[in-house]
Amino acid sequence: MTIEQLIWLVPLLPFLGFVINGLGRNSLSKGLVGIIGSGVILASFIISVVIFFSLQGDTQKSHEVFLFDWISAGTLHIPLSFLVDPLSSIMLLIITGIGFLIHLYSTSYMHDDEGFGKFFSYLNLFVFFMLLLVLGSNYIVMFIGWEGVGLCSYLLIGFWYTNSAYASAAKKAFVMNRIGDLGFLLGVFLMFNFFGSVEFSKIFPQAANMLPGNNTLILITILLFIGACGKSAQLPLFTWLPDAMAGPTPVSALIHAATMVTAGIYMIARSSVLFDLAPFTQHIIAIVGAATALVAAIIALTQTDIKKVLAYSTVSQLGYMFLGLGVGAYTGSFFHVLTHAFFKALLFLGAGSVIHAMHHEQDMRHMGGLRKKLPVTFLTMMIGTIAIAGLPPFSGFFSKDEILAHAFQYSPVLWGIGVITAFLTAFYMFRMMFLTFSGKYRGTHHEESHVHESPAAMTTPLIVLAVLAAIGGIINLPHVFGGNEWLAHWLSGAGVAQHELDLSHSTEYALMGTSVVAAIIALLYAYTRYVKGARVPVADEAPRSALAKLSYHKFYLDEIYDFIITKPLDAFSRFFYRVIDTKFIDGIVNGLGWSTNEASKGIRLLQSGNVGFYIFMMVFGIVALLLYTFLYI
Amino acid sequence: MSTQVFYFVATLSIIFSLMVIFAKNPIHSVLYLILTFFTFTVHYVLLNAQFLAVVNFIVYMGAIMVLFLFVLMLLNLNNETEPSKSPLIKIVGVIAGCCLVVTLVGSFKAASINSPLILKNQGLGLVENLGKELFGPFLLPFELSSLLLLAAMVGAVLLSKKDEVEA
Amino acid sequence: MENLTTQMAGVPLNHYIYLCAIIFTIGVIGVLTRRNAIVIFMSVELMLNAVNLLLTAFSVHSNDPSGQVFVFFIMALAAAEVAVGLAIIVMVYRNTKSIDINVLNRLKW
Amino acid sequence: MEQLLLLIFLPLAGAIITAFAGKSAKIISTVISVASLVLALFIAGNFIPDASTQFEANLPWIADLGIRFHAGIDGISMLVVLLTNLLIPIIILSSYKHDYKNPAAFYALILFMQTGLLLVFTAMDAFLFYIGWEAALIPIYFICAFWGGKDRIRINMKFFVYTIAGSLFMLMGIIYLYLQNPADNFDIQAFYALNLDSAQQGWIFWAFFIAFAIKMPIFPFHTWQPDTYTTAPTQGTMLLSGIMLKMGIYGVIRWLLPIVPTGVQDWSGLAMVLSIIGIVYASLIAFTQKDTKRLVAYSSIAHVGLISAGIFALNQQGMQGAMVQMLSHGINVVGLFFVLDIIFSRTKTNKIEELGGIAKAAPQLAIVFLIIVLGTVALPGTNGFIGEFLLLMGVYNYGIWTAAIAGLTIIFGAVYMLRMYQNVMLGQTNTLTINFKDIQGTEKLVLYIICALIIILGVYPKPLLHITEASVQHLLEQVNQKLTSVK
Repeated sequence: MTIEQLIWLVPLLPFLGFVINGLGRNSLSKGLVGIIGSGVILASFIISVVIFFSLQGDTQKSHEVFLFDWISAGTLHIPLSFLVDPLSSIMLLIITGIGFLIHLYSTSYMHDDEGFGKFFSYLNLFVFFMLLLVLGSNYIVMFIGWEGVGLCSYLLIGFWYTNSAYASAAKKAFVMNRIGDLGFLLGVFLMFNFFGSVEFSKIFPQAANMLPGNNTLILITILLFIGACGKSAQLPLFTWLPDAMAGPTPVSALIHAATMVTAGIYMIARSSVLFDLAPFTQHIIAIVGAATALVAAIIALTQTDIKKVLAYSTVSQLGYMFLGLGVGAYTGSFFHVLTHAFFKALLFLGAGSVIHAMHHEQDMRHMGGLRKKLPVTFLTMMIGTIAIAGLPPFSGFFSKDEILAHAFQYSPVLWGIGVITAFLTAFYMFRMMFLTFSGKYRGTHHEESHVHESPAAMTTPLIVLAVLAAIGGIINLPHVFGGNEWLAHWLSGAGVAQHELDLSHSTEYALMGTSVVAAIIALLYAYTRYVKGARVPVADEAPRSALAKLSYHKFYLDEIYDFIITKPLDAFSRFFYRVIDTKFIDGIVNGLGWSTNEASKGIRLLQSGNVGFYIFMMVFGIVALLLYTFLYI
Repeated sequence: MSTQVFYFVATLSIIFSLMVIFAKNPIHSVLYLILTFFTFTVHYVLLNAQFLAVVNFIVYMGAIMVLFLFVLMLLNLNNETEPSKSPLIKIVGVIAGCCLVVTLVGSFKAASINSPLILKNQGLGLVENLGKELFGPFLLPFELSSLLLLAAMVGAVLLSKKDEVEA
Repeated sequence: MENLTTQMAGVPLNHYIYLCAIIFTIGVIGVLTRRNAIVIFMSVELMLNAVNLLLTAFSVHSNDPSGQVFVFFIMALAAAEVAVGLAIIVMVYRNTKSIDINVLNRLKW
Repeated sequence: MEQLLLLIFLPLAGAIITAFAGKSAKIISTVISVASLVLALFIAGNFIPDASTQFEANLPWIADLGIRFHAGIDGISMLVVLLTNLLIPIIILSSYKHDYKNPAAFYALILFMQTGLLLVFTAMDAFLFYIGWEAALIPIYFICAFWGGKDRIRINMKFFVYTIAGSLFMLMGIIYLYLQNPADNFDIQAFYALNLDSAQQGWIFWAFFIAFAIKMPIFPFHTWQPDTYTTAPTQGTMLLSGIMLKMGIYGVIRWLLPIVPTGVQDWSGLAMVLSIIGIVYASLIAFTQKDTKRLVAYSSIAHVGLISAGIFALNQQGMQGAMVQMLSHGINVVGLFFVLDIIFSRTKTNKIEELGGIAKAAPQLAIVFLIIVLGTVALPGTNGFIGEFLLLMGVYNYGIWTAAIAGLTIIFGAVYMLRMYQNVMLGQTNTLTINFKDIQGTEKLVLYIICALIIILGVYPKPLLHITEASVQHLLEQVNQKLTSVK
């Protein structure tokens, strides 16, 4: 079985799962739905593994599989075709692998929900679109997946649609994604105009021959980056992601941590040829990434909802990845995508396990002391936290330090921001852990007695992910530790080549040391504050210091957007409707009718009814006509 | 000599028709109108249109004028019953009329058909000739005109009938 | 009679035109200045006759009998018109006790 | 030729039969409309996708004026003919739940309108085109005036006078072209071959453009539309928005571009600006609409603005996008209005704030409504995406800023459509919606057909693009050739 023969099965299976579960959502039993839903993903995963290994043994690293002609108009031809190369094959593994674990987890987590079948069909659909996104051999197929995952995100965030706040969050996510999508689409148009094609295989070779700093390329990459900003929740479009936590927790783990939000990084890594030639764009990406990382980390410091903390942490980590992309560390960023997928999925699932145990209580102020009650969850989450905090030898350490080393080479200021963010990350993650698991239980005794460890279907994925989060770093072990940077070699087969790191080993050690020390200080500070000091975040209305207030209210970004965008647009809308449309344009139209009416009212007075006058006018008319013919004809 | 006859009769026509419109009493108007029509009959004769002359004499002077007189007497009108128009209207009317004639004459002058009238066919206006025309190419209009007359008769009768007592 | 008509040949056509134009105008002036419906009617008859005469003159001029046939039709029409018109006037008089056309000013709006 | 005549006059015959059918009018009209759909599909099956005019009928009609009954189908016509014959049965089926008084007249008028529309879409003679143009207006006037909602007489009057005023300009244009035509006929090929200077072309452009712009409608000629859509009976709204507005678009493609290319070139900038203003303006207005039907009406203006922008960009992508989008928009908007009609007939309200939580009570409706909404907001994989993508690409070739502004429709469309969907379907049920019955019977049938079309055409749009490709290319070549020959 060759890759060409197998690849179409990978997205098709989840799609079949979607169709079966979607149609049978009311008739199939929950067990069957779960088996079908998870089974198709597992099958996909197995095929992906086969593909991955056959690709490894293959000399030809890139296979294009043509399915059918999709759109053709004039010179534009868009085939529906797949591209299997190292980059996409590894994405396949993540999506189907982590996807399967999360499906498995969901069979238990969502068991009591009446929308069980619907949930699984949506999840399968999401996997299908995500696979389409990474498999597409041109930007348009990628765009189908791109928007498709947005749709699934919309559906899953608004899964409990009877709560209108959730439905609003879903809409917000969709609309903000669409803002980015417009940028993406315009970028694609520009590419089509410039390169005459939207195929990767036609664009990249052409671009490779160009000089850096080409203005069109800069514009293309900026537009693509705008697209990535929307999908991967970067400043200024990140506010949808924290709201997206309205969805069920497995969704947050799969879509809003491990896969969909990293689509932007995937896309930029895929187009790294273009981005390499646009240093100006890279500069912007680095700055936006660093700023996002910092801002989100600051916000995460004071959040009290366990999922919100993780959400801001995700935004912050995504900022890291963009920082990496901006400074040219494509492999590093992609490496971080992998490790982040492991530990963030783990953390979300762990949080889900906590929430499940707490009967859908998400506020950390009501938790505490859960370590005894939920030992597996605690242990696995601890591993995840250590990984994200960047403590060696867990996976996060390696990926984060690769990015930071490149950032240092690019600009020490960006590196500084990165380290500060790392410090903050470690702090808020441990704060979350301590608030949740240590100290005393802060709910009622009755509630406490109901807290129990989750079933095996939920803990198994946790354990698997914990292992991955712990050891995931080895896939790209840097040279300084005697590794061979396997991932970098692998990805170079897909044309993703990152800038060489030109630092001495001692500098690298120093950089690593700095960030590790920062993380340890943060850990200790959090320990003294929340375990020794047993502090609990104050209630919502309680007074806070100015900085804490800013952080707690997310820099008032939602309010600002509401004020400078939503409100004015709505005001415009009402103005256009009530004044321009109804009064002005319709006024003119109705005015025309009215004036005709009035004029006829005036003119009809001429019809005095006086027959003599009529005759008089008639004669006048005849005379005038005769005069006219006499004089002019 | 006969050209003089034309001018003489033409002058009479004009004078009589002026009298028609300026006479105060409608009865006088009718009488002057009959005279005018008589001069027209003479004109027809001069043009050798004998059939028309006869028809004019009978229909206009006979039937139509009698109808006018009859109606006038039936309504018992006299000069007091007609409120005269304001002098302004009269003057404006006359001026408008003058404008009309000037325009008409001027435009005809521009057309300038001043070739003398030559009677090429002596029998043109005779009954025989016209009869052939009427019952030949103009048969259908002729028959239709009879319908018209019938309709007019019915209409006149219907109109002048007293209204039924309204319920 | 024969003599008379053959000698008529001398009158130019446009003199007929002038004559008819003048009589027609007199009719128009009558219509304009009088308020008595019957007199207006008579003025209309004058105008019709002016046209009749002109048609006959042209018929003779172009040696075409159709012109005279037309005159015949006009006469038939005039007869019909007078019959109906006078009937209307009688009606109006019956209803308004007047044949002043200024009384008939309902024909508006 | 016989097939074409049958295609055009079958609905007319159907209309006459239906008018006397009394109570069974519903069934008879359904049968006739389905038969004409089958016929249209048969014709499409025999259609050779090249640029030629096929199934041509060219019969003498009013010989003195050089008017002939000249009709034919090329790729552009084929698509709109398919659209018409596809939507009419759907529209008739969608009325099954209604008990309109005097149904015979109602269905006869719909079928009569179909003939008028088909005349417009196949006419190759300007006079015939004009006849069809007006013939299509008469039935819709009566449909709106007899079966419409509150204040229908005044609003209908406005609609009628508005459209007729536009038609008048077009008639003047046609007569002028006829007078310029040395062959003394109304044949489209003769009109194409006319050599007019740019001033003449400018006048003709405006004469035609105003008529088409009112029909579409393009900003600022649109103010009849929201009112009319709101008061018309749902089937009337479907006819208006689904098919009738395509007359304007079709007119631009068939009559405006090839006859006066120089005029189009001179004025397309302005037309483009108007179209794009329309997109943003109507989308913005849709944001805060309180009435669902009115919201969809404004969204329709925005969509049509994009279509016309794509056409005036004068390139292959834009034009083919316009063709596809005509079909897609027809299907989607009919679906939307049908869903709104279902909601209205159960809750007796169109007010967005009074609704909510319907998804809970009617999950099937929620799914189909969502699919239609997604088609409208042009999600990839739905029919709306193909059209909007090609259109935006066409507009992009005209200028990047125009595309950027026109592209706002992607964002704005999502905002107002999802806002409506959320407020109507999601959230808590209230007293109005608690006992909402899910869709059933013909409602299900119609909505499933629509959803299937949305997805199938979105995944595999190739047949549509294939049908139109050669004709569109030919048309653009014609335009360009004429433009270069003038210079």
